[in-house]
Amino acid sequence: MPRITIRVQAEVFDSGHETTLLLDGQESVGGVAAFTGIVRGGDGLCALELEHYPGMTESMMQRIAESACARFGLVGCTVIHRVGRLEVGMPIVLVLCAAAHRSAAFDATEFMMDWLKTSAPFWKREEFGNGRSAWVEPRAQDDAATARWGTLES
Amino acid sequence: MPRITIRVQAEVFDSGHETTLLLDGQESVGGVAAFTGIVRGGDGLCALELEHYPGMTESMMQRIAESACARFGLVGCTVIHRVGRLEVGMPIVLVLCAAAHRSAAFDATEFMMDWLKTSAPFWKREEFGNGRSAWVEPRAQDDAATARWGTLES
Amino acid sequence: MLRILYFAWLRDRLGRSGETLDLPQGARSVQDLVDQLRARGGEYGEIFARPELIRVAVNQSFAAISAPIAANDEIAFFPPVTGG
Amino acid sequence: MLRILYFAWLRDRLGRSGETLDLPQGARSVQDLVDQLRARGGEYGEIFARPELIRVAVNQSFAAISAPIAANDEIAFFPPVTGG
Repeated sequence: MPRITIRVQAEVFDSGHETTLLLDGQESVGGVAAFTGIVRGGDGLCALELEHYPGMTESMMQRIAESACARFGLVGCTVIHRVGRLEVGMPIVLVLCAAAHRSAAFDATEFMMDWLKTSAPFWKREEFGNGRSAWVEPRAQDDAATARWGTLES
Repeated sequence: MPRITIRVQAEVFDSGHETTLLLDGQESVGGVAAFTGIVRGGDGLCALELEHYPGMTESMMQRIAESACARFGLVGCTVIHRVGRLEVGMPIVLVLCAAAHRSAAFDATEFMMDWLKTSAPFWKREEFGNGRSAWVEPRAQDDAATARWGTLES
Repeated sequence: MLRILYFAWLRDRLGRSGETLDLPQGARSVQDLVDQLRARGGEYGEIFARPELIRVAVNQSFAAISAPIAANDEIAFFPPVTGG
Repeated sequence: MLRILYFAWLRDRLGRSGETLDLPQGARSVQDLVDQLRARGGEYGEIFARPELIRVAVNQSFAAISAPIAANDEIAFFPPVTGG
């Protein structure tokens, strides 16, 4: 059974600590790939407000994680997504994938990020320095990136 | 100028702390991809002994990092490679790549791992529970993975 | 009772995060519910006249607008997701 | 003086991590040095008879066996690398 950890939280995460937890007692892991999403500045952006659908969000994250573990033969994976107000430079999301070999770990991390972006119910509102705010529009390239994987459960 | 950190050390590293250092004061980073290589158990393996060529190793790591920054437009990257005796489950190598967008960060991390594996002068000796030890043979799939990038400096 | 939820800009524009509603007479699909909400006019009229802007979940799973609904279902309306 | 370095199983089999050596008379390339080392016989003879097993660096850069060498160069011999 792969070791899966899913969390939605307001608090910051520590990728080093999460990696240690993911690896604890495992002897068959050759590599851990990771992605940390960060609030990128520019155009006067101050912060993002992250909203989610409690219940459905966690169950989609679990489905994505289980699908990645099955498809890429992962030893385990961790997905942590923050909600609430996050200023420029703050981490938003962490994906960790542990596998025997690095190519599976890399592919699984990209797979999970693509599906999180396009199918986990989170929404971002941008807050700008001039007081304006706007909901983020989905990006066509995120849909295209997800499409290369076919269906979530293969 | 991209922020590049290169280290060869015996001590363990903390990927969370290194990520914080890489991001400190940066506002144009949208994501950090990472890879941590781990001593994988199996076939009675107890530990690896990692050896390097002081001077040449660091200069190859620097070349690989500079090449990745130029090729993928990274904001910065960190490469830490451990040497000495590392038991099963212990981390060997850390690569962190920070970029505006996730695809550049992922590609750069794979690029750096492929070149590290095939062109940075490190050698691994395996130590087994029965007292036997053996130098690790290079793997053809590592050469194939590196070949897809063409030359190191493009 | 149906439990209806609104997220992101739908919630902002409708001024509420959800409501409970008796399953409308004769309503068998999400489309029937959308038609009822649209008939309220105002922001509801504008938003539910453009179902292409909206994603739907029935009982916390993504669903097509043609999906069947039943009493006590949880129906959520929201824009395309933008997390990660 | 040439500074010669041996790493990994070359060092184990040769029983030393390096040596210094006057640039051999007439030696102009790594190949000339390899021929000299091979002529020592024993482990040197076996190892340097099979240059396909060996990688070379001249002054800490990878070099072909045909690469030129000069007095005071640092020449390293080692197996294909296996780090990462």
